Amino acid sequence: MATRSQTAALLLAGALALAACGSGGASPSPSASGGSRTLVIDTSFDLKTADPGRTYEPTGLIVGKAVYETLLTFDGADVTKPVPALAESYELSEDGRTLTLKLRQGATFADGSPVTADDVVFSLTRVRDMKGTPSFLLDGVDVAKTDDSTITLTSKTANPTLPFILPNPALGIINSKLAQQHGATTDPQDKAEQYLNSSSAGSGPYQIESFNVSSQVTLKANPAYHGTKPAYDRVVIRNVEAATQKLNVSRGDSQIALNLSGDQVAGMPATLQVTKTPSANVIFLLANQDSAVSGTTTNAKFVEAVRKGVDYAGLLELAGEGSALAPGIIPSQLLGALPASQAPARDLEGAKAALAASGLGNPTVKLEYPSELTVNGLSFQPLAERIQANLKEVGITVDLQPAPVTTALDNYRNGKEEMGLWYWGPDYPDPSDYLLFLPGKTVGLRAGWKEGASKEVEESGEKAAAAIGDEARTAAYADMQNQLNAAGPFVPLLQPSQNIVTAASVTGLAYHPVWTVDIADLGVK
Amino acid sequence: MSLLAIDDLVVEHRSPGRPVVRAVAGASLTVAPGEVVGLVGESGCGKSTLARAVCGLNPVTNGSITFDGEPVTPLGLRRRKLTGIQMVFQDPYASLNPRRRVGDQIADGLRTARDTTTSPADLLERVGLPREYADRHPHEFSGGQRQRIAIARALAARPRLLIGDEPISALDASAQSQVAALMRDLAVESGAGLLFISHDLSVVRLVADRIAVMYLGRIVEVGATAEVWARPRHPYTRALLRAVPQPDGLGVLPAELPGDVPDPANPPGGCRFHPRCPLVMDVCRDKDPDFGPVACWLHEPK
Amino acid sequence: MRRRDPLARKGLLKRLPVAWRQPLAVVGAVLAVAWLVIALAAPVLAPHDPLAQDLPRLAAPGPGHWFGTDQLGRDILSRVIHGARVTIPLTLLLVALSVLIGGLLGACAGYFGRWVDETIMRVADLVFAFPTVILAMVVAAALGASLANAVLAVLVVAWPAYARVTRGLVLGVREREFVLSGRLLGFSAWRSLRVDVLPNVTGPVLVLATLDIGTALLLLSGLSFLGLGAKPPSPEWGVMVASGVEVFDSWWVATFPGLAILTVVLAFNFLGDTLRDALDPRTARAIKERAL
Amino acid sequence: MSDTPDSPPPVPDTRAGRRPKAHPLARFLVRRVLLALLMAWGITLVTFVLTNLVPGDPVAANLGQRALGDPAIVAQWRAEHGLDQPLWQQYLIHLQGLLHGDLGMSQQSHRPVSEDLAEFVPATLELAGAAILVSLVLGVAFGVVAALRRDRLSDHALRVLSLIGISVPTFWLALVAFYVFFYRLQLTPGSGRVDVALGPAPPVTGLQTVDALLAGRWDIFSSALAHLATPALVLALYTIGLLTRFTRSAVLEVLGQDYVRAARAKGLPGRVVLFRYVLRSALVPIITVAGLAFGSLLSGTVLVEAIFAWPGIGQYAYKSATTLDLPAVMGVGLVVGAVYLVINLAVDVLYGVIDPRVRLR
Amino acid sequence: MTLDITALRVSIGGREILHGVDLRLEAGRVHGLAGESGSGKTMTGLAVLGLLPHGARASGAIRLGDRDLLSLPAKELNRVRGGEVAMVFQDPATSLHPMLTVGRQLTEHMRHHLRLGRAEARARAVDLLAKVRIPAPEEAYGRYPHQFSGGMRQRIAIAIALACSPKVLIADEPTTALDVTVQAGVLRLLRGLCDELGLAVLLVTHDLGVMSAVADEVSVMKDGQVVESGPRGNVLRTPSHPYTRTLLASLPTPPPEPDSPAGPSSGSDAEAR
Repeated sequence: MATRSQTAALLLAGALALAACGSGGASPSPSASGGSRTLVIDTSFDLKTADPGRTYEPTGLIVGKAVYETLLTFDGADVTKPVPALAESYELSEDGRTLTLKLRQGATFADGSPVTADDVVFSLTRVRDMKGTPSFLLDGVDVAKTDDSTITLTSKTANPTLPFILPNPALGIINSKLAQQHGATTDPQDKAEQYLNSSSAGSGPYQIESFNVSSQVTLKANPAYHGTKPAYDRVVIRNVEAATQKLNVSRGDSQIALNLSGDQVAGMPATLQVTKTPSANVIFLLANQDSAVSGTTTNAKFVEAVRKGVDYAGLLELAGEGSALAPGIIPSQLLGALPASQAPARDLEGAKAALAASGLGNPTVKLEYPSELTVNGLSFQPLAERIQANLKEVGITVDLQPAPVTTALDNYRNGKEEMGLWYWGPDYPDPSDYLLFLPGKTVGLRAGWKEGASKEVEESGEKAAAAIGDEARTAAYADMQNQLNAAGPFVPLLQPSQNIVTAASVTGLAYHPVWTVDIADLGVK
Repeated sequence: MSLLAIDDLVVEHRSPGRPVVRAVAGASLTVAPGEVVGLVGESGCGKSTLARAVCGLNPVTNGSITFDGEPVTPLGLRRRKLTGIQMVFQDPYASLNPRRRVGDQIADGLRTARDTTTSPADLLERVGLPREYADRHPHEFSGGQRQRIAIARALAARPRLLIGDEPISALDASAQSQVAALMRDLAVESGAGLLFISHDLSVVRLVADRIAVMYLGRIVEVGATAEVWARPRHPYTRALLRAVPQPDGLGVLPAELPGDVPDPANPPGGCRFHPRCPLVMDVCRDKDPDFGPVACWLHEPK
Repeated sequence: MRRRDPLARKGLLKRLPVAWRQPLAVVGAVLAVAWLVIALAAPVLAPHDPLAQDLPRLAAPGPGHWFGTDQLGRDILSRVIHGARVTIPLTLLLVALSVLIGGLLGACAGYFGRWVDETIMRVADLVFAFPTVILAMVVAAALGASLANAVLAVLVVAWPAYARVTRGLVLGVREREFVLSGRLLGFSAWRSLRVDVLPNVTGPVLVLATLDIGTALLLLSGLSFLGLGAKPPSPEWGVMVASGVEVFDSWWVATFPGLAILTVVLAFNFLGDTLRDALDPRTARAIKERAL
Repeated sequence: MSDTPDSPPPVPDTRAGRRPKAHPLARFLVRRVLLALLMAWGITLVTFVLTNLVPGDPVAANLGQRALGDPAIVAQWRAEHGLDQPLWQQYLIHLQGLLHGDLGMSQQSHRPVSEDLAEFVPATLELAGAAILVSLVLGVAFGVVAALRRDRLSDHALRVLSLIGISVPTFWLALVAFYVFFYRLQLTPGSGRVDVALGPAPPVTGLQTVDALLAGRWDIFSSALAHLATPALVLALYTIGLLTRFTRSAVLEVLGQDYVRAARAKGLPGRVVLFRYVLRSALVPIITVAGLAFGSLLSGTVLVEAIFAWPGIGQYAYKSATTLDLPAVMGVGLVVGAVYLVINLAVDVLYGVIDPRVRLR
Repeated sequence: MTLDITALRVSIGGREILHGVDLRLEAGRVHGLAGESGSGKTMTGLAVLGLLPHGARASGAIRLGDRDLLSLPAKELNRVRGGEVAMVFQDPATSLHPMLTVGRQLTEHMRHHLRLGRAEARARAVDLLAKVRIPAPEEAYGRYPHQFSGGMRQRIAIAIALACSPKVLIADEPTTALDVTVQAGVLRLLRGLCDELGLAVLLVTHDLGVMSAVADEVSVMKDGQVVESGPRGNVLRTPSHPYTRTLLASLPTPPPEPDSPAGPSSGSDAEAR
């Protein structure tokens, strides 16, 4: 009996080990698979919906780009010039108020019906009037059909950015008949979201096979696609933590990992391709200018002390290779960005002097930031901790206040944060988006920066908004940023690198500042 | 006048999902000061329930219990004023608080009696234990010693009625008689009445002035000890006495009483003993002999 | 032959010397004492400032930084050492509070019965119906992330266990004959609870508490791991493991704080387990059924 | 045996059957269901109160940065989710929905909570189910071995191992397991429930393994099993430790019982005594603990799912809690509470199956 | 067949609790083993079947015929247990498995030892139940122990012990947990079976009354040793060892008086029907 039970114990242990190993051995190699080609993309989901009229999150834009077509698009990663898509040509009127687009013939939706001018009008009107998240893109833009192949977009004021806005996947054209059958309307009563989350009504290269905002999105090739067939028949986009993305892609369990931080791509096997591009996201500090919120951060010398006290190089090191310092609030890809030569540098002595000049003694400030948010795989956590350590050397005590995005965002939005660590990604690839940082504007108000708080900055902003022509605009926006850096409550820190790791078999990957990746562009080696 | 008067006592146990059990089903009994009453019966007959009811530990369903002319109230959350009744329980290992010195526990009894002259050691001495044991903890004592300490604690409160609920059944045979005799002597000495409950007839015979025999919630026979022992009248009492094997070395097999004690939740009609009674008559099946001192149709009082 | 009184079999303390002879208990005691010493002497023991970001980033373990450095260039050894000051006292506080609150409520429920019992135990059931982590998560999210709130959140889910166990034990003791004897001697309910009942349930409850220190620490660090507990740059172990997830290639970042948690929990589990064995089997079972 | 020596003898024999009152089982069930309903109500109340204590605003969590600047959009969203009503009314609305089987819409997924749950619950049940299965098999086996080999080396080794099992932080172990087995040794498959190339089996039960079998897809089945193995084992480790220790003491206790001694005195072979006499009795407490353990497994999934990217209710709960998605959190609470109640009920029923004393009462 | 216990020593955890016990059981005779709690009488009974508690060691010899049970291999000892030597325990409430039917507990070892078929075993079991006077044995076969009263359970336990026609029966305090009126029946049954089947019975009891009623030989144990042994009449009426004398003296009942109520049944020894 005694020996028998001992044997039993041994057998059990053995069986367990076998089960563990056996299960591993049983797993088939994921990349090679039969007749159809499957592409697996791992990313940290920021996804709320597949309804183009409501989507405005990075993952949603990837999906939108694959499933829907827009009137205009960008060629590869070049965002300086919109190119035709569903519209074969476009023309902006002299006064910049009217944009006329000619529709391409022969484009069809997934159900085979042609893409018509009515679909375009319906789709764009729906986005504008449904009051979904992206409706601001078309604020004040009138959409009209001139004839069956001509659309005119009319704005109240000059709107030279409109061609840059139209490529946004949120402005994808939906099959209006199909959508209306499922509750689509052009007012807030629209009920089509659920339908659009389960199947697609677009003309893009892919269709939605399954859609889940928290785990996985599966796309399948659209058989009725009028353009070139995409290389992959099936695309699985999985919600995976950055660390796991790295494991998966290095094991060949996935082919693309989108959100790896600088540290994570550091030791990648040579068999994988690593693309490091500074993203268009700019991470910045804000110091609240509302005296009701803080008596410390409203002190201009304090802001200067922070600006000089941050160890930019150290932060860049945290962000990893491929990241870039942000000389101004406008990211390097866009027109009007400040040159890298103006990148900020630490001036510890200057910071101490500024703090001394502020008369604050040894101030303590609260720094709020979203604890679990990552931008391009870079977590805010180490950045905040590093800033805390930097400012401690200056003599400023920083009390870190991480909060779930929800709570943090609430304070941020209401301008209640004493100091905040956030990022801004362009809504559309044009510097005019950054006018929001001016006093009294959306982001300015979040820093408690009320209208009239800084005449010079506001004036420079007005000039930038009014400037026409690339050269003039570049100069005006540069001036605006210099003004901001001198007198504003924002301390631009860096543009984290968008590190994309792909398997050797995947070709044609290019980071895109608006939709991250165009899946249909990807090829197989 | 009797010290304790139990009149037509009914005690029911209720537990969810089970039928109501009438543990005591109309029992009457008295104890006089200085008197030792032995209550005997087999397990499940309700004798312990009766004892607990007398102490107020079980709620009374019907009937009355009066102590010194005052009704006994059930023990609630409030401090008990009635300390004239004390009890010695069955399990010597559970009757003392393992965390306290025995002297302290005896002192509780003295405090109850407002006795400032006696010391716990005195009481230990009275129950036949060395005085210095007062500083010890219960786990240092044997079962018999613990039972002595429990008696000392109960007596310290100067009760006028002492109840022993099977106080010796957990002890070794050699300790049983001694403890029983001690309990009797101390009770009688202090002028208190003693209700001594046991299933062991031979011990009861040794200590009791009167014996009450209980069967299935009823007291079936009461009488002076010698009388009951010599001339048991109820057939159950007879069977009980005849079933006790004698250590006489003669190899006499005790007499068997066929059948089992019925379920108290569902007692037989008529006389409760009739299904097992060797002398059963027709009347026994129909009518309940609810009279005393012998509740049997053979001994109906004229 | 006869059932012996489980509470009476010598005091728990008297049995300890035998228990100590168990190797597990010795290992547990050594580990626990070692961690307590580390917690007390952290500033002396730690080679670096746990917050200073002055070492090379993500350096592998080696001379000068035996546990390696994290992504901010902090010495992990020093952080692990200082972590003992964050985690251990709070865990002890948490368990003490759970015992106090749960024990008192349970004792009241058990002793007074009726509606007191019903109310307290139904609330406890309600808490039990939630998986602990999820409820703690909701509480922590609702109150905002901080270690104090995490303690509160775990407290919310931890007290019913003690309430249940204490209630069960009190129910058992309440009907014991020495308690009844006391009541017959004229003890008030309160005195009876204080003198006769509570001293006889504290032993088992304290053993349970020892066993629970580990569980509580796991829960607390788990919440911190999820970002619902300690705030950076506090060297809390769960937070450190979480930061190691991002750079798991640098295995040392997550491994050492994880081992710290493991050893502390192990220490208390070894101790508690031995203590429980020293208890009477019936009482031990009553505890074990809930020791989850 | 009993504390009151005169308590009625245990003879609820033939006569007990005569009474034609309400069947005790029926009464038991009715009481159970009423209690369950009360608990369910309590759960809705608790989650509602908790999620409304939150300083944050769900609007901020669920609308993009840009949209938040537009009061019209915010108001629209609030109205859409009934957040413009007073609190008690929101609660009533929610309760009303519940009564009609409507758990409301999740604010983050924009889908009915019931749909979300239908998707995530099976994944977690599969994971937790596999874990409890593994725990039961291994835990009981180890526990029995330890008890039979009491005080020998194998007993001590199992004791130390089981103590380690209950001391390892699950989230850390998951990480270590993932790093070692998946990344370094490349033994186990990666995240998710099944190989993406194979795709999920046609959904019937939502349990990948079962669905694969139903569809006759062995490739999917083995892939699902392989994906399940590591997270389930990681999740199970704690429970294995727990059950090992518990089984050991339960078996030891039963081994000391008279009826086991009596069975051995009858000369029955050791394995008959073990399986028929010892395990049968030991199973009753083991089942209780296993039932409770299942509850704690559900907790463990929150930590494990995140690391293994397992699309289950744990991740959903975490996300719902941090984004203050009230309907979702309540949905999770209800489901988990329901699972708890069902398990309790199942444990009770199992008692009856195993123990005739319970059945025949 | 006789069972000879010679120089039996048992120690648990290094502490010796039996210091050389000698006992001899003979067919058709009841050997009573008396003593107070802790005297080692139960251990002696358990040692015969190798059922000593965990960590116990036994030395000496227990001879059954020409075999020494102490040195028998486990497999053969199992054949002896239940088959040749059977045991009845103190409390029938705990010695019957509460979750198995009476029939199952009755037939299991029969089928194992005697290699009986299901139907045969069942028939034999029902006979046995009838033999120990369980009413409605057919019905009783399918019931669970808790559905019987204490006395009935002990009868069932006796039936189980007798199922494989053993030669030796060890009865460890078989009536201690029973009421006196029930005890009488069980004692009569035991005595009857002993006489009828020629069993060698070891009756362990602390109750000298019980001892006097059924035992032929009596041994008295104290602190792990047999202090006195001999025929019932001698030991109980003219004890030679002082301990036996104190035991008898401490009993509450003085020697029988002429008006002993036990009178009517005296003389009629074995009334096993």
